[in-house]
Amino acid sequence: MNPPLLSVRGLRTVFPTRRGPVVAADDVDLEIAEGEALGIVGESGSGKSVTFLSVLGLLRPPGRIEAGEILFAGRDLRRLPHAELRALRGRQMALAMQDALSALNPAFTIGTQVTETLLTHRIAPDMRAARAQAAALLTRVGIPAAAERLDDYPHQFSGGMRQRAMIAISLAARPRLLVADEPTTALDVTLRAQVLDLLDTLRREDGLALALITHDLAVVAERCPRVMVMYAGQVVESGPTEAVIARPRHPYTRGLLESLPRLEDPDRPLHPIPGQVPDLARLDPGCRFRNRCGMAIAECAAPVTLQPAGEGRLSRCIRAPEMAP
Amino acid sequence: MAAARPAYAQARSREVRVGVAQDALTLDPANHRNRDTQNIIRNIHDGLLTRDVEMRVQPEIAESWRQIDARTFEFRLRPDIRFQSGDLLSAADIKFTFDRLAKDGAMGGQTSPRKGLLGPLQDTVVVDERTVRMHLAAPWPILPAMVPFQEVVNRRQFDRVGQEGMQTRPDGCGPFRLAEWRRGEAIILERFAAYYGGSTEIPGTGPAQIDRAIFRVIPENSTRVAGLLAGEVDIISELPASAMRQVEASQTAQVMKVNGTRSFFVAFNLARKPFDDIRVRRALNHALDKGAIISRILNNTATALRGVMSPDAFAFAADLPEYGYNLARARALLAEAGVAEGTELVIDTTAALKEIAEAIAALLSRTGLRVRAQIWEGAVLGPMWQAAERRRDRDMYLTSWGNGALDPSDIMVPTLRSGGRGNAAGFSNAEVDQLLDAAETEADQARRAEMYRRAQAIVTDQAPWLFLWLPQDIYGVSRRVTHWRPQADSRINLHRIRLAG
Amino acid sequence: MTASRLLERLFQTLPVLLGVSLIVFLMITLTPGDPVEIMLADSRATPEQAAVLRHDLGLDRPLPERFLIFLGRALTGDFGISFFHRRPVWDVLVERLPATIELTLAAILLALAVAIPLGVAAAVKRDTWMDRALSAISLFGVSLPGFWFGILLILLFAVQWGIFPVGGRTSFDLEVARITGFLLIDTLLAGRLDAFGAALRHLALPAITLGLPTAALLARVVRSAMAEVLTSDYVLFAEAKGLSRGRVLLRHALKNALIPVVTVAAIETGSLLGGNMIVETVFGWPGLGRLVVESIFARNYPLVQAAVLFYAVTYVVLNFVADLLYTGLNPKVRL
Amino acid sequence: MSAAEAGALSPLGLGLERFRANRTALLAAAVILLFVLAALSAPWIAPHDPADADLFRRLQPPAWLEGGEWGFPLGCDSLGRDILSRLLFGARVSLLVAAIVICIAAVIGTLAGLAAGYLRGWTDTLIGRLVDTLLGFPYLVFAIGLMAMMGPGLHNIILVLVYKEWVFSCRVVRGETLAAREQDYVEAARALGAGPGHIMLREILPNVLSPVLVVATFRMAYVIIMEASLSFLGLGVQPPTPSWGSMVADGRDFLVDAWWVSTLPGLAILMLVLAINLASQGLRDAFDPRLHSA
Repeated sequence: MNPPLLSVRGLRTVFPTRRGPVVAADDVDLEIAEGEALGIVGESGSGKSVTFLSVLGLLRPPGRIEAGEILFAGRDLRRLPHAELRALRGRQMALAMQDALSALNPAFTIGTQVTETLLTHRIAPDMRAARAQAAALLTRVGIPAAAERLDDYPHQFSGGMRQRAMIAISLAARPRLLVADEPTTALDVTLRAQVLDLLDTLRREDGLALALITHDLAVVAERCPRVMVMYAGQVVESGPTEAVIARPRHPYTRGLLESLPRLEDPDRPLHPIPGQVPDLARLDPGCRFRNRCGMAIAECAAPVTLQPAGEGRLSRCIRAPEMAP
Repeated sequence: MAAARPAYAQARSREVRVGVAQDALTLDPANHRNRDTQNIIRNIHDGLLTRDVEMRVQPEIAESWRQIDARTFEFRLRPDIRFQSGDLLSAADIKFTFDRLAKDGAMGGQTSPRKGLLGPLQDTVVVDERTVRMHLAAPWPILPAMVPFQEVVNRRQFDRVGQEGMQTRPDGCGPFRLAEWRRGEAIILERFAAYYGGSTEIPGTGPAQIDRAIFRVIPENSTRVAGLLAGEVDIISELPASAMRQVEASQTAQVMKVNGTRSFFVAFNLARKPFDDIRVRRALNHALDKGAIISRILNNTATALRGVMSPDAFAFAADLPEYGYNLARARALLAEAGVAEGTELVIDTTAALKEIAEAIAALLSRTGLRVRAQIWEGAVLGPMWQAAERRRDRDMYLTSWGNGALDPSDIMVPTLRSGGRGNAAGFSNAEVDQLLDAAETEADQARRAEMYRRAQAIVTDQAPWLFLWLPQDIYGVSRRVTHWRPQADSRINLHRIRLAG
Repeated sequence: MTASRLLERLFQTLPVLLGVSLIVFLMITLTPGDPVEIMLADSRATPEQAAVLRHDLGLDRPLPERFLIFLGRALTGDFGISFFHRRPVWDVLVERLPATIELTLAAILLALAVAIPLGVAAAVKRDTWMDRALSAISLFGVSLPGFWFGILLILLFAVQWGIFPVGGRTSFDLEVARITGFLLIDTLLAGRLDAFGAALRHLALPAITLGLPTAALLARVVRSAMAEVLTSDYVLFAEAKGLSRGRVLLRHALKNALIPVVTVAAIETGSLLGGNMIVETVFGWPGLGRLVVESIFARNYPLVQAAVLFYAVTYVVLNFVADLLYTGLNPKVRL
Repeated sequence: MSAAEAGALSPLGLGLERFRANRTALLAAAVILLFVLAALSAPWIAPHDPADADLFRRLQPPAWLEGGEWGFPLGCDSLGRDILSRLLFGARVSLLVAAIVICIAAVIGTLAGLAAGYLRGWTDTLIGRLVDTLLGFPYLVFAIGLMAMMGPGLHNIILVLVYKEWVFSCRVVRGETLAAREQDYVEAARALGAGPGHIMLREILPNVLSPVLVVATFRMAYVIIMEASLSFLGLGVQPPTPSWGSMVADGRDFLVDAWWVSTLPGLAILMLVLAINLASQGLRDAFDPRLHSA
């Protein structure tokens, strides 16, 4: 395998609140190589978005990274001056968001928002060239008559077009890493496949590294060779997607799988995970899932670390071995 | 204060600026009843007669006048007086002016609000180019004292600009002509070079000594004072007594005072208990420590009065007895009259007199009565105290009455004769009525004066008012200003003013 | 905005204008105090003369008739004769308008100029000492009685330090022809920079006094609008593009944050226009507000009626302008 | 925050807890309380009769300045009345006016807003036009006009201020009601056959109270300043009752010679208004649900 393009070690991101600090990402490790796709799965609030906002240096105050190391192409992003980090952002690592309607600025035309990236990173020498490139980009994501629609405002686009335009903006500077935060949730099945195909193509041809944040395990199963499951700020399980889905080694992963409908067995009864995510400001050192876990035992109250669980996988459950079939 | 001279206050050697509280309502001499308006108009227009700083009536446009009989006065005009438009003034202009003032509907279909100031004037007749006669419906010896309140207009100007034009386009024969009227902001006057020179009886004839005179409107007291101290204006009127020290300390300006013509008093509602009892009225006159208010609040800028009249006025009774400050006597009189301790009494007044009213209320409360002040809007209060039925429930009214003519008929008739329009107290005394009526038409000045003195004595004895004081008019004047003095009639005459430096 | 929407808006404003005219008419006629008595105060007028004057002024007619006459004339732009000035109300009003409008605009522009940077700074530095300091300052702005603050400014800046003039609109030695009545424009038309500077200096203190509370209010609006925008996805997305902080803040965020600000500012302009009488009195500013207050006290009915109607029309127009601005700045609402 | 924990507290209780956690707001509330206490106990703690004039103490400086004395700790006004005592008694007027005006205005505004927002139709149109009409009137002109019409006096000042203040709560409540009437709990109540009166007062009202509270406190600050402005124009409370506004207004002629006469009540207004604003900001932070969704 290539040396990883992105390597995160021991990331700890904290939001101070009036009720005490909330550790939104706790001791997160991850790696993504060029041309690789990593799926990140978890409920909202599990820390998956925070982890990657930390990577991109886009944490909103008062949130801040307390510990850890973020290596991108061998450079520690945490030690990089703001200006250099900014130069990387959008150029080498990009973000695609879930809801294009809110991600696109309602007050600017699509054309402006695409060319902005091109001009900022000096990919296009002037406005004329930038507009030509922008039209090409939009065409590439499947927007018809793109050149004429550059001067449209986001609200004049249909939902699917908007989403693709947003992805086109993310990809405008041909980044090496794309963090895609639920990029296709809003799209219908056909468009979803189209966009994901485009990402696959870029991955294969340009060596784009993809971090696909989603709660849709089906998409991960289909598109990402590796997956990482997060719960309450921690990575609870990671490994090759196929193995994780087939044989989960953490009760939470299993719960997630059971709560999802399956294409091959649509009549299977669904089992939503009972209970609620614990208050992140009031955590004890033990397993964070144990209040919802059918397998919880007294020992679960002791600190749990990520342990190898076979097949190149890691699990944060002391009873992982018992879960082997 | 104000050590630095700001750039925009640079020396203006031939321009005088006067800070006044109110803009002129109109520049038509016939169409207002407003002192501030007249102050400005009087610098553009001259009158048939005028008053000097000693308040003596002097000829101005008239060269001389005489009384022909009890109902006829004759005025002889000076020759070669020109209006600012270049028109020559003649007797026809005098007739036009006074007809417009005194005849119903003569002011473009309306009647001049100044008509009342000319009493029984019936007709003005041109005798020749330089002579007019005024015919009165009844004998009225004070006509010459009232004529200085009127200014002469040009009849041809009226033909040119009409009634509406008269409001904004004056053509007078005074020392200044209108350069620009910026409504609400300033009235800018410039020297009228062909001015005939003004009254020959007052030293300093000839055109004005300055090129421009500006009346600037600054309604807020503190701001007006600040303007004087900052050198932006040279004269301010209505300087609050509280700001005198500040002006004196400035070294660039000084305080100038002149006895005013306005008597201040608290009218008792005589129709109402307990004021129907003379002992109560006398008690309150004894109870008020006027001296304290005059020295502490008015900064010694007022003369205590024992009666109605200003000491400067014709027929002033100097020998009236005084209700001296005597709290014990006041209490005794109140007890005698059976007024209970703690009886509540209210002094009505307007916002401008709030401080004084509160001070009077507080000092009167020392008798054991509970006196408080109530502030009203002028538009409500005046009419309320004018009508007997509307003031039925009111107790006392702090007010004043101007006597610009400095003649008792100008103040005693309206305020103390039965049914007088300013008789807020509702005072009615047969002997006083008779004396006032007789004096009104008495041609012998000595006998007239005697009647008025007698009337004053009765009024003071009957005490329909709490007699207060006659305040001085206070002006703040830049030290650059010379040859200017304030006048008792509150005119701001800029004809002879000069500037040093 | 479509033509039908425009018509609808116009139609909606009619009852407002009618209501305002009716209220002011009733208020004024039910108020004790007779203009005739006030005009004849201190004069030796007989009751007959008062009756004549009352008839001249049309005050002897029955109330409903007077209201209808007023309405009918107002529609043709005739507001009657100002009792005191004895001239058409409209002329009197128009003379005073430029001063008031100039002061109001200066105040609102000043308020915006202060509020936008402060509000943005507070929003960006949210929950820091800077945010708290700025919000404390803005609170001071709305907590001061205007007349007191104005006098204080005069004493300090005009009398003590002589930086600004005490009052009035311009220096008398720097005269230019008054073409528009707006001194800032007239001086420039005349090409007189010195006079322009003088007009500006005279405008400074009143505009500060009038604009300060508005600045405080607007700063709050800017702060909250900006704070909301800053948490929006499109700002995050703009940052993710690698745009400079300045570009993100001043273009992406501010343009959206200004939408509510401009709306509020347009409406506030209306309140400033109708609420400047105290500042005008303190600074001797020859504007409409002072005239209206004097007119109320003097029971100068026609002028008060016309002025209130003018204020109501401005209110309606400014609301309309706020709508237009809202639409103009916000492509989403463009129909 | 866990839903279980949040569920244990009512929205009001939750807001109160958040308010308690806000130190600035708490301090502001303490200042307001202090002013209220001072106002209530004025007759007992004031060193002098606030109306007792002694012209020989005219403009006596505060105790810490030359010429001052501790018997009159904050000095005297132009009639030689004790400023401290007047401030204490003035607090009663200023607070009373503000409180009464805001309460009446909030009640009227809330009811009108509920009716307009829930009943819609001609009720809404009528109230909407009325609101527009009142807003189309410049506040000061309106106030001066009404004061002129009704004459001076405390109750008239209150009336004048109420006349327009209710508009602000009305607008807010109308908006909230419009949103609330689409909510499930309202639908449910309607399905159960509850009448409009019941739904407005029992179902919707409790849910719109917090925004009313916030608006009311914000407007309170304006009311205090308005009272001062009316005093400046000579339409304030009647003497000898002192109000802070009239004290500032009456003292302005002495700003140079005796700054304390006008400045001390000015500072009192500033402090009170500041405290009210801070407290209401705290209230808004604590009660506005939109600020807590994230």
